[in-house]
Amino acid sequence: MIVPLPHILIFSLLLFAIGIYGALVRRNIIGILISIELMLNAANINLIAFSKTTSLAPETGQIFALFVIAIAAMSAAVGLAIVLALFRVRKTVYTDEVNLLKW
Amino acid sequence: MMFGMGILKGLWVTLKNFVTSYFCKPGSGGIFTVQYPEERCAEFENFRNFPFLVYDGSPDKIRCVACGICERECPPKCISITMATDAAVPNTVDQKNIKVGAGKPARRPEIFNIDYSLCMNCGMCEAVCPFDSIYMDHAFETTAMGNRTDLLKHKEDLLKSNDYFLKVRPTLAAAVTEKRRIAEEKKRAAAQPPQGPAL
Amino acid sequence: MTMPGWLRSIEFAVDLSFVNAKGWFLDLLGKFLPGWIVVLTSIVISGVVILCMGPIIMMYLTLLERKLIGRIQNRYGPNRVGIWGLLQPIADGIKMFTKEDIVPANADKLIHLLAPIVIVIPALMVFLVVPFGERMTAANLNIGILYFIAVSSITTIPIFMGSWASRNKYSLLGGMRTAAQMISYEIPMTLSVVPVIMMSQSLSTNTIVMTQCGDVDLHWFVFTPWGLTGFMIFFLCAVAECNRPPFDLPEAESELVAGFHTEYSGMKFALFYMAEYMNAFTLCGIATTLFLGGWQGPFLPSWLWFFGKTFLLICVMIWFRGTFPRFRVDQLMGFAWKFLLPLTLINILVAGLWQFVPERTAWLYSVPILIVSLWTLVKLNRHFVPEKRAYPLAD
Amino acid sequence: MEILTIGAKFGVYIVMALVLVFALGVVTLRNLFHSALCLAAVLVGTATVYLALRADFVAAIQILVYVGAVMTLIIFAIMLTEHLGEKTIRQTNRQSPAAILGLLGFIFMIGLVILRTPWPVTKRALATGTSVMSLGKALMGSYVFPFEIISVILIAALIGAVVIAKKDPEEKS
Repeated sequence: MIVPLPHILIFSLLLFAIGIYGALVRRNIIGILISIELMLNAANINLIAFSKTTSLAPETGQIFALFVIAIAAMSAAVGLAIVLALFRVRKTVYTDEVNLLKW
Repeated sequence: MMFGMGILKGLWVTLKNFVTSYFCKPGSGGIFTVQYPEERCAEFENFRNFPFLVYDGSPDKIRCVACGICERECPPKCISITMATDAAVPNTVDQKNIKVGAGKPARRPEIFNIDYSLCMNCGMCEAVCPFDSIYMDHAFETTAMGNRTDLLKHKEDLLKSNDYFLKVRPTLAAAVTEKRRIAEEKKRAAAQPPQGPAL
Repeated sequence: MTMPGWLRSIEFAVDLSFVNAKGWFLDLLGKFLPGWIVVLTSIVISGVVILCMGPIIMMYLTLLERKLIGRIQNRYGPNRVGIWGLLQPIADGIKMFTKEDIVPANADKLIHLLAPIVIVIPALMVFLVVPFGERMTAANLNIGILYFIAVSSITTIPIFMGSWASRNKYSLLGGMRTAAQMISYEIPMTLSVVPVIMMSQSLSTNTIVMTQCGDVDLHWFVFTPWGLTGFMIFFLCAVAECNRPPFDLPEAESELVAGFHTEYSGMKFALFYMAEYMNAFTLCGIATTLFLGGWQGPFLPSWLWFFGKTFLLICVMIWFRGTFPRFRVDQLMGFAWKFLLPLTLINILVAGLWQFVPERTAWLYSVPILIVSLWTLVKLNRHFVPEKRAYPLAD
Repeated sequence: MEILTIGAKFGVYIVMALVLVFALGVVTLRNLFHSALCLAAVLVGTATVYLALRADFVAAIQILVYVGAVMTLIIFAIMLTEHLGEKTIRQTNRQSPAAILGLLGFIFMIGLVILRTPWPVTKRALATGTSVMSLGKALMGSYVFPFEIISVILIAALIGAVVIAKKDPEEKS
């Protein structure tokens, strides 16, 4: 293990924090989706780091990382489909302009 | 099995083309490109490019009589001729002590310029010239640096001998030389005393 | 047929000449410098060899292509610069260097500059995994083929960067089409590799080549029914992946001027050009590794076998270019999704069953299955004529 | 030889720093296309971190799935929704100071937890490498059920995305 475990955990914590910041602050829906991808990546790094160091079966971490990647791809696909549908109807992609439920 | 056949036939044609380009002679499928500077295409006799003036024997016996027909006929107006004036006959003075014969127009061009950058090789001058003096040449490599100045050809550049004319355009030149020879003999026969019919 | 001893040793020596040379040089170095420098230099040596070999191969691929296309069209290829035109690539290189590098006015300067760089990096990174000869793979990763597929899937990003940054409708259209084409041909390519991995029980390119070994009786995968269909599919996807005719619609001169690299000139265009040809070389190299037995071959040294087969495949690619007209967009996409993808899935099924049945019967059931599936797919993909388009505003 | 390991450690720290810088770029850049490209850089960076953690299969899958497919999806969406070259209006809403404060607190707390707890890093776990073979066996062995569920969800998401994004014929625009 080239890098000690706590360092990697802090790195993924920072990455996760940046992801949350992006999701909270961005006005553009695609920007929010991108930040969610960041958060999922941070979670993946933790999964792999723990699977490498702690004594539970080494593959579980990596397999769950694969599952997380698959889920992230799906969330991106469905999210962007919704964004396209929204853009076609409302002509805008900014969250604060899309605040009326229906009219 | 019609799906793949079109593709395979196409591939077979290009493969055959590729192979024959190496082994066959130019006629039957080989490569017939002419590598221009090294090899040259056979020149066609009637291929016409820039005009040139013909002289018999030596350059001063030029055929052109500076009549100016070609200058008028030339569509892009690229020919310019000025007729020569006779030089004074040496040491003879007429009554008003003007040199005899000075300033009389002579049947020779003093200046004969063809602007090759304007000439469009139409061959009108060759067609209208009554004195068989201007013909279309085959020389097409006439590149020059300054197109306004260097492409304006003067009389000295245009003059070419009759045997060059025979070499470049054999059939036409032969006919013209034949015609001129007959005309020459008829003139010489007429110039001698008419002893023919009188007898 | 066992070769006489001395002939085998000569062949062995010639075969490993490069490996021995590197080993000898490293031992020499080892005498003077500490250990870790030797390890570093061995990495640097293979890196430098790849970085030099890549562009040189690319240069002489362009010459080979122009020569072959010329000969197909019954004319000489370039033969003015140097004898038989051998210095033509250098002349092209100088021309590319000296050409003025025009950047569109309101282009996105940084991304415009970054795109050609980012497209060349994966093209060079893939050389890491290509096995040029016995023990001549730059890095023997145990996920060799997966690494190759992952790195070659990165090339969609720089294409987007190039087309978006030049702020030009045509390059944007070309970029979108190229990306769509590359993704839809990536899936059949990845799936057509699966049977090979199943048979050789490993992802690393070296073990794949070793499983196809056999001195004279060659066990190349291409001689099995699923191997042949897999090779055909992989090769077609390779031609589509590096945007070569007949799949070169996105950068078709007639429609989209030059697709996503319309606004590039000079050195940046040369990088796009280089990436395309290096992709072509590596894809052919991987096709030989997977299906044509990589560097396996009876007598000649191993690297000669590898380069011979790869250049044969490249000549076939050039042959395609000289023969086929361009695909229409919907035919291009339909071919990938409706024809290649089902065929690869069936191919995987056949390869799967191949292991549990003895050799003789395996042939009996796999060939009919493949032929029937090919026939039905062809029938399903009837000639599709798009229905007449309605122009409400026109009338 | 240990110089190489120090060099590798140094390299990993550099990659981590770069990834964090690009992540900040993703979050703060005004031009959405630039932030998408920074995300691509972050993804490739995390792939190299996985390589450092000896998880090369997941690194390759990350590059293949994330950088190859998800990034293309995001860039397609950006291209379809953003007007080419129009003035980039304000990208961030007014919550950023509050968000920063909250996050600093969050980072501080979790950081303390990370540094305090004695992680059970066993020597044996460090030694065992995970080969692709063992991953395949585990995926097909004890995790075959989630594997099938994931494929079902993938198909559902695929069809759902197409249905949502497809322009239904009778709609006028």
